Amino acid sequence: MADDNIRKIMHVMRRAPHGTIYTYEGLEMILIMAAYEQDISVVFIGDGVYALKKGQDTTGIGIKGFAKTFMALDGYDVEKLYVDRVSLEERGLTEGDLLVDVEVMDASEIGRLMTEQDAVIHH
Amino acid sequence: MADDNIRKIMHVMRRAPHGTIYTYEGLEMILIMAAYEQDISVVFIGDGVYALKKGQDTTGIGIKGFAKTFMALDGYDVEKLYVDRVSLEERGLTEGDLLVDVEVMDASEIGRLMTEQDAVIHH
Amino acid sequence: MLHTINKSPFETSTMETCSRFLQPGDAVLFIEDGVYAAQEGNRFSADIRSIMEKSNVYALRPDLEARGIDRITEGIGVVDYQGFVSLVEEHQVNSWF
Amino acid sequence: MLHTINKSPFETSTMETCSRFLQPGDAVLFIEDGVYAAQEGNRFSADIRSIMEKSNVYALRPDLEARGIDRITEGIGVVDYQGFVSLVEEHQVNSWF
Amino acid sequence: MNIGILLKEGPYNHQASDTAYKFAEAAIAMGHKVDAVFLYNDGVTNVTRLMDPPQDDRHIARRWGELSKNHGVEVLACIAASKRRGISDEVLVEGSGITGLGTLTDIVIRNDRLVIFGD
Amino acid sequence: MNIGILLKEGPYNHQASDTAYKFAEAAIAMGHKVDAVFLYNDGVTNVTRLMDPPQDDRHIARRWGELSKNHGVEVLACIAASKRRGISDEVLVEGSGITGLGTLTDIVIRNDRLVIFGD
Repeated sequence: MADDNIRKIMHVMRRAPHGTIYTYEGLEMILIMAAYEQDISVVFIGDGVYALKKGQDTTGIGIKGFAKTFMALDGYDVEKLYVDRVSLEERGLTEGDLLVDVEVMDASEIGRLMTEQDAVIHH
Repeated sequence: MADDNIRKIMHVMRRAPHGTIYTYEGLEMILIMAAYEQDISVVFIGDGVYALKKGQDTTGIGIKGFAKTFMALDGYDVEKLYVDRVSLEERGLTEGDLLVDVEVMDASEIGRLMTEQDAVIHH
Repeated sequence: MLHTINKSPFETSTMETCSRFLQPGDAVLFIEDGVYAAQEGNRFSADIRSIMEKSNVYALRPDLEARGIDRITEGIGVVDYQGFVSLVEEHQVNSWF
Repeated sequence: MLHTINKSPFETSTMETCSRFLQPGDAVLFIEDGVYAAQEGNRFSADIRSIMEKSNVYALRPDLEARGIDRITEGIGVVDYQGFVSLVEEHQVNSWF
Repeated sequence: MNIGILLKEGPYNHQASDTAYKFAEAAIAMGHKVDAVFLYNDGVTNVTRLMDPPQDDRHIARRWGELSKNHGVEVLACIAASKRRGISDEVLVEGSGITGLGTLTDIVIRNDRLVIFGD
Repeated sequence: MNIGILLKEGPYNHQASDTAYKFAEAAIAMGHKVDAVFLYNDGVTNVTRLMDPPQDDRHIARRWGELSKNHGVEVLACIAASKRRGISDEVLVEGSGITGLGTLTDIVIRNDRLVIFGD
């Protein structure tokens, strides 16, 4: 490893936002690990892609929204954001529906990246 | 209603046993409501049918088994046990695989029974 | 009977299972992550339309808004929490998770 | 890489999703409610066989026993908790819920 | 209409608790009686006064306690489910209590509807 | 092999806690080092000493505490997740502690594997 204290850690967002807290607490984990200067990537698979959907307004459900935090990841040097192509397409979404710039990738390529990680954490 | 203190309460077992506690705590609820002499029915839908599978031995996972409690329901006058036919068949199971005598029913018929209840509780 | 569904049809079989038990006159209300079913043009639009042949179908507005779902399959009614309560006035409730 | 799957394929899309990401040499271990996938003759037998073309597939014995699953799809390895640990020695882990 | 609510999941981790609260609020605003909120499974953890969420977030336990105080809603955790999860009189928020499943049966008997929130 | 464990669900309600424990036990029996069990999401509720399950059932919090004492496994709950759910020093079982997500990062750094249990 290049640096003894840097690990490749992939965070996999798998759940829709708001119905459960996993995406939000996953984001809190990502921010801390980024502050510890780990080599972070974030992958959106299945309903996880909905976390990036534009136009979320959580006022009505009384839960604090966090979609904008994804836009701030850049400032924490978390720049590797990957979206699974099939997950996006089968939900009738396109890149234009998403809040942030991501790389849309095939599952086989994401699967290959997974094998290169020191840890893979699903949220 | 025939008796002012008797309600028709349907308990719907929907989850596989052991992976979560819902089936077990559902059973605890059924036993108490039966002791309060309510008009109880228990329906097994989806992975809920696995709760009745013969030959469960939970020694290895270190969780107390409860499959036999279904066999004791009879003693609490809980006799209306219904299994959704499609759920059973698509899991490759037959009535012979189940611990207790149940009535295998079509979804439309179970759906009709649901509409007759004072309360329907999914576990 | 009012069936509430709070799970995304993409991730669990809850909606599919529930739909087999619907009776004429039953209503369906999508809440929480269930509202993704109501999004226009997704691969469940046909299932939703087939449910609508039997039942009135609703989706909870605050949950739609929270998830940024603006285009809804035609024919789905949109209700707020008070509309949810009104549906509960009209029907017994069957909550599917 | 060792992929663990703890969800029944009948109720969630977890197994189906995971299978799209498998790489040659990856292994799959079914645990908890995931072990229902391993039952012989259910409607996922074909999916399991297609996963086995790429990957070694295992199921956790104590979870099979807890659920009364005695007939397993041919070719699936059965391991106990120590076998689970051995698989973790051989592979990095990717736990799918 | 008299309404009983059964809440089967814990706070923050699942939206169920929020939806149950919003539903109860709306029902009360429309003049219905929300008789009780019965907490089962992980739902019992809704009423620990030890929860301490961020300042700008809702305090779910306190919110249930206030609903109880302001609108006479009984907020009751199942005792067996509570014991498994470390919920006891020692940690209960004001306005909540612990009781048995017999009480849930009574709630079903005395209300027109049982509305259930879970995950 | 040095192993870190991340546990994302609470006790009793989800098997995740039991599987994590059985896995840790097996790894230790095979001579591996289980460095830490980090509790996140509802997982933080694994270590409340107030849980009081039926006599013939496992006591999950105490079991984690003993694993810590007997085998030097750190059992640590995330502080932010704990605060939301009412887990504080006041209720911690002996052998467990509360810490930040930085510690989880350290656990990833210093171990060969991070094995995750959830639902």
